[in-house]
Amino acid sequence: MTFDEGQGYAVLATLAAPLLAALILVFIPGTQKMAVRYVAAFFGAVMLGLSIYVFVAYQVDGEQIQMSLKWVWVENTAFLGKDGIVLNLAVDGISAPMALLTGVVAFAGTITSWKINYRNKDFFILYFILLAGVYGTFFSFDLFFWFFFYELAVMPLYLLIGVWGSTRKEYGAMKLTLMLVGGSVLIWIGIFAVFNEANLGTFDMQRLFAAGNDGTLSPTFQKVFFPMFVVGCGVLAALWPFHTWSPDGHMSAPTAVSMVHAGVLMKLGAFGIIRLGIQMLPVGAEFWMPGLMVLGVTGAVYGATAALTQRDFKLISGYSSVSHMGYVLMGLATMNQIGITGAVLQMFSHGVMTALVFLMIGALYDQAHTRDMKDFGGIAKVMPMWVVFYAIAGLANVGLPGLSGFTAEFHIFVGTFQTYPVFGALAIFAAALAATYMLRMFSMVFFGPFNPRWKDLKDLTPLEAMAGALLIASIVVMGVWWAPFTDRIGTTVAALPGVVG
Amino acid sequence: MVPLENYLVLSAVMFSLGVYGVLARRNAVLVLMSVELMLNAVSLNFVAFAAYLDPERITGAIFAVFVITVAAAEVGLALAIVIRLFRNRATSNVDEAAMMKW
Amino acid sequence: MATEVLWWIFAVATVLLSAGVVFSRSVLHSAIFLIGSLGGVGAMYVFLTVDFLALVQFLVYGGAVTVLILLALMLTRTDAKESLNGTQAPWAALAGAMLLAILVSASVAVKWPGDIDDAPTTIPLETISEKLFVDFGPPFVIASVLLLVALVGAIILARQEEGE
Amino acid sequence: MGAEQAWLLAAIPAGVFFVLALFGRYLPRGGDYLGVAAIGASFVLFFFVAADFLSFYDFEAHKTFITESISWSEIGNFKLRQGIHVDAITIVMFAVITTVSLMVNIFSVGYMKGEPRYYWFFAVLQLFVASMLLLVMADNLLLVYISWELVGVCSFLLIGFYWEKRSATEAAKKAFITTRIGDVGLLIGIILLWKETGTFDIQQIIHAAEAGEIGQTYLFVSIMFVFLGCMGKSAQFPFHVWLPDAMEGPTPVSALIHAATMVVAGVYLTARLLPIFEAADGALLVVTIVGLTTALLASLIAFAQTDIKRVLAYSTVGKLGLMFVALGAGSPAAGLFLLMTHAFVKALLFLGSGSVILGTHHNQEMDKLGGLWKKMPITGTTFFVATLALAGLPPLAMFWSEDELFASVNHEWGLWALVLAMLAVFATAIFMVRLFIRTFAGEPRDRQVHEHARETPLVMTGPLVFLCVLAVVSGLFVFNGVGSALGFPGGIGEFVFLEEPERYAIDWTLAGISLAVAVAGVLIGAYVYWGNSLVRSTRLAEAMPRLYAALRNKFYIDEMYQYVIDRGVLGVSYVVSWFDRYVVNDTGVDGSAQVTGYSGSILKYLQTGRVPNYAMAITLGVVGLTVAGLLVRA
Repeated sequence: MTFDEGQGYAVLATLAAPLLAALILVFIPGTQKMAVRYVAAFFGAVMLGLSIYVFVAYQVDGEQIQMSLKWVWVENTAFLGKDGIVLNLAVDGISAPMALLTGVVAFAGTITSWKINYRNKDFFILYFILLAGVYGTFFSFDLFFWFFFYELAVMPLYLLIGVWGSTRKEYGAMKLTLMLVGGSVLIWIGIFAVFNEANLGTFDMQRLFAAGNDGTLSPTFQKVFFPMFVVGCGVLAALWPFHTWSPDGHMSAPTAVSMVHAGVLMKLGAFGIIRLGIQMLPVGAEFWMPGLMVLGVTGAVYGATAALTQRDFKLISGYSSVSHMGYVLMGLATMNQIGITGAVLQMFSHGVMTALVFLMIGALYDQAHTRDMKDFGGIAKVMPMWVVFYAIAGLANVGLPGLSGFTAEFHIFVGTFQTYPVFGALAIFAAALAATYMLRMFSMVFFGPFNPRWKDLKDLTPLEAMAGALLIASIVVMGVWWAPFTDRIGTTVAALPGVVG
Repeated sequence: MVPLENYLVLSAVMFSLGVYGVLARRNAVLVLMSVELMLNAVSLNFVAFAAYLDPERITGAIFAVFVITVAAAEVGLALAIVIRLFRNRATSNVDEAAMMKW
Repeated sequence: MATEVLWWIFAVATVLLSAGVVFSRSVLHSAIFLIGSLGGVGAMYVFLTVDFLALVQFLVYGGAVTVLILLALMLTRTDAKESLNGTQAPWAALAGAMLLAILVSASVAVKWPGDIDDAPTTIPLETISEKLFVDFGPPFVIASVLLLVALVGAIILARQEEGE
Repeated sequence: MGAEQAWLLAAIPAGVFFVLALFGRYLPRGGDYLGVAAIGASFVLFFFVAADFLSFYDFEAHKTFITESISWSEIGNFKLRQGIHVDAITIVMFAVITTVSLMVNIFSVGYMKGEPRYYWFFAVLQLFVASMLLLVMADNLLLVYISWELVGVCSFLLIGFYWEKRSATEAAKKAFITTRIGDVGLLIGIILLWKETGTFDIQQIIHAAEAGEIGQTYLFVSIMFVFLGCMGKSAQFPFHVWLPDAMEGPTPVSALIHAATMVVAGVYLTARLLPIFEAADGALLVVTIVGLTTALLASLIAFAQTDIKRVLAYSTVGKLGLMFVALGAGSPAAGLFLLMTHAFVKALLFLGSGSVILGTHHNQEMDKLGGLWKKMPITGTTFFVATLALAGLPPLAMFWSEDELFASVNHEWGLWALVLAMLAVFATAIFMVRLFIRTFAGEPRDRQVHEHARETPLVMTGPLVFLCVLAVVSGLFVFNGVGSALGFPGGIGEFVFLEEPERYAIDWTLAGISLAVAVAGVLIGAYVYWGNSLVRSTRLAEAMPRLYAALRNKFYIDEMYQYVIDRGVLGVSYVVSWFDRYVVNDTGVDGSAQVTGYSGSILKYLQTGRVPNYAMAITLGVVGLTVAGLLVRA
């Protein structure tokens, strides 16, 4: 067993941990609510540990793809040739930080869900299946399994929102699921088209990437199918104008699901654009990127503008997610090393800070049962820690230096200015709008005269504080010392086809 | 001798008659009988092909055995359903059993 | 020569009996025609030299199936004044005719590979049994399970439940 | 301890910030001593840094800097380094920031006593000072931007310190957002400069600009974007609106914001990048015009304000304008000298007004004050000195710096700019005298307030006295003899300069005119506002009712902005929200769902529920498909 192979098992373990958790939970009686919680928290911690290991163990100056582990699933039958469908797990410089993000957010979400009392066994089973899907998507280098895990991550959402959600949950869950599945259909068609066009009889991504580069996938084909992947994945990444599930979905989703969904799942979409779009169809990417840039900028400005006058916390966060994911798409569309690195940084940054925001919203909503900002005022008096945590998340959203949002946005802006200065300026302007809506919320909710209706509100519980502290630590580390991230992402991004140094 | 086409045409005629019966008849038992005709036509086809074109592997003939088996099971179940229907709705006409529509 | 004449007689009889099944105005007549028709098919198996199948055909269809059908007919007495045909009967005739045209033209037009004009090769019982029990062993077992399931299912469905 | 370790100046308060923020509430006295100690340490370290810097100073080349940086991140060719750069400008800024911050910190111990969140105040104060110190020693524009934003957020936290008051929250929001709009420009400018030079390093960018490696138009555009940021931070017209509102914070914070941190950041950055402004044709003229406009506008508005702190705020805006005028004249020495003397004087004024506010139990309306000198002798005296200093009377500090300013303006732009600048100084003299008279002199207007007024404790008057001394002597730094005696290469002009050192020579004509203007201002002010009756000033106001109303309402600029925000920005937001709700969502998304549902409700009638129909459909389908297949093959 070589070193690399051993690490491959670490990746496998990271993927298997949530599945194992779900399996164990199946055998715990639903009435044993505390046992369920302990098991969930234990596996959350295991996932966090393994994710950190995967991130740290990724060798910065090693090969692009490390910790590889292959297990042939089906080959040499009917239409499949050698290595037809292979469970091919590996990590590259982009998925390493994404795995870390998943670990952090998943753990925070797990301990946040401690207080769920209604059918918490079923909740955690679905929750862990979702997480397994997320990990699998980040780790898979096989198109078939990539899509399998992608769907595995999306499907449990319907139940998680529909059963444990709040405000208009059926509508939110249905809309979200239908839109995401609509996107999946496009991806699925695209995957088969690529399989057919490459005619290699394999779903191995690396061979298909090579096919995309050496012209086996003809330029015309790439130009036709690139939009399919971008729209299909873009739905999940809140690509304008396919973003409307985001405000409604977030409004209905329970706290932990909002955290994981906005924190990690939305990143799957952007990740898919990198994997399926840029890596597999480089010619198509080059052709369509200006269009994606326009959509990204539109989303960034549009989301920020719409957030200005919202009154529901979650709607603000939903729209601000649209805006921030717009930055991610802009970063990807720059097609230069700094911009795409910035996009991946933003994926991480938006993940942790949005998770924190939803954690805070949940902590308030569970007590206040309203999310209308007009009802609040002077909450800092009764929930000081909550306010500090939320403020940090909000300021990270705004792009305050020293917090992760700035690091990411800065790289995106620099990357965008390299190719599209005007769009870059617009994006910076949208960041100023972000300051406006965030501060508007701060002053409406946190500050001002205290509304005595809320005198009984309790501050964060120790568990929530722990989850929040973990997320804040990630935000601050990335905001101050971003070299570990850029080292990993930058080299991998440089190796992407068509990317300018 | 009798060429293969003869069998094929015969089975085609039987099959078409069966189709007509399935489509035209109202009585469930009659529909079932027509289905039997179709099944037999198909079996005949299989066997004919096996005997003329594939005497070594005779997959067709084997298939006919399975068709007969399945047909027997099907008849048993279908008649049970018909009896059930008749008992519940006092009719064995298929066009009167339209409960499953919107 | 004698075989051919015999074949034609049986073929025409089979077609006529089949037509009787679908065109007759009495349910009972239809059932009796069906027996004949199925027997005709059995005869065809004999012409095709698959005696075993012919035997199965006579036993299963001629015996079991028709008895079942007759039984069902007795249990579901129908009003004699009621039309046996549905409203879409003319359309059904059209569809059947079109299907017939397609099938016949296909059977005639296709140039089948191999020796099709001579007498069919005799298929001995040994071959059939070997194929059935060795090569198709698992499906055979599954088929038997299927029969069992169908049997149980039919009993459950048809059983008179308490309170009915 | 050498100048290379100057980062410690910022690191110590920053570290204390974390200690206080996390554990401050558990410490006795909220850990205020830690805060004072941290900034005191920075203050002491400053002397070591300065001494070390001067020991390195190259008296031949007359230019020295010490720089130290480490690699921060690398993405291909995009290499970021973070480091410090200490030169003459940095030393001056260090002096101002550490001194004023220390005084403010000590003063706050008295002023903030008994306030809720006492520890939090000191914590954020540390971060505020640390960010500002980091800003002035940053060697690259990225670090400048980072600390720039940190300064902004600290000001947000401190202005909004009394968050229970709606007005404080709103003021904090306004400050942050207004400066943030300028920062958009700053960031664009920084990235534009990077795009052309491939570096964020300030010195390298300056070299590139001076060597003409950047096209004129491009350079002008990008430096103007940077200047937008400076305008926002330094409250220049049209971004000046946030500064007067920032009074809502605790008074020591106002002192800090107005004197040492925050607003001087813009002046500092312009001074730092002045070579680039010089290299871009016309940039200096823009700076001058912005500065003059602001100075005149603010001086006029200050006439009609009645809140002590508000008057002081507008005087700050005016003086900041003059600093930009000095920089616009291409003289960093004049700009920084003005910055320094103004910092001491303004800190003194604000702390003095803080002392008044505390002494009179939170009263800051001039209409209720008056006659306080006898009750609060130390505060009154120091305030008096500061007023005269701000009015520009010799031999007080600001006379010398304004003299330097006039000289360079006269030299660079000629008479028109000189006249306008003097006009601003003249107006300042008048309203400062008004402020002093109405607060300290004359008869008390509100007996009750007056009777309860008392002098504040030593911890507050001490800083006042110290700053008062600085307000008197710091102007002397203009003379070479004074500078040399302190170990500097000479006066301010020999220490801070753009191309070559300027030896200070007093221009008697200008000095005389300046003196005359100041004296005239003071006398007119005294004439108009002396006494309790306010007869003369009221008559003046009544003579020009519309002008008075305009001044009183700050030329309606805030109202205009409010209108634009309500009708423009928020209007657009409502439109976008509406569009998103009804067009994108309800029409686009739900609409397609409804189309599906509607088609279903029609097509469902195809499902008759009758088996024969389905069978017929299947058969026809088979027939149809076969025919279609045959046709395709044929």
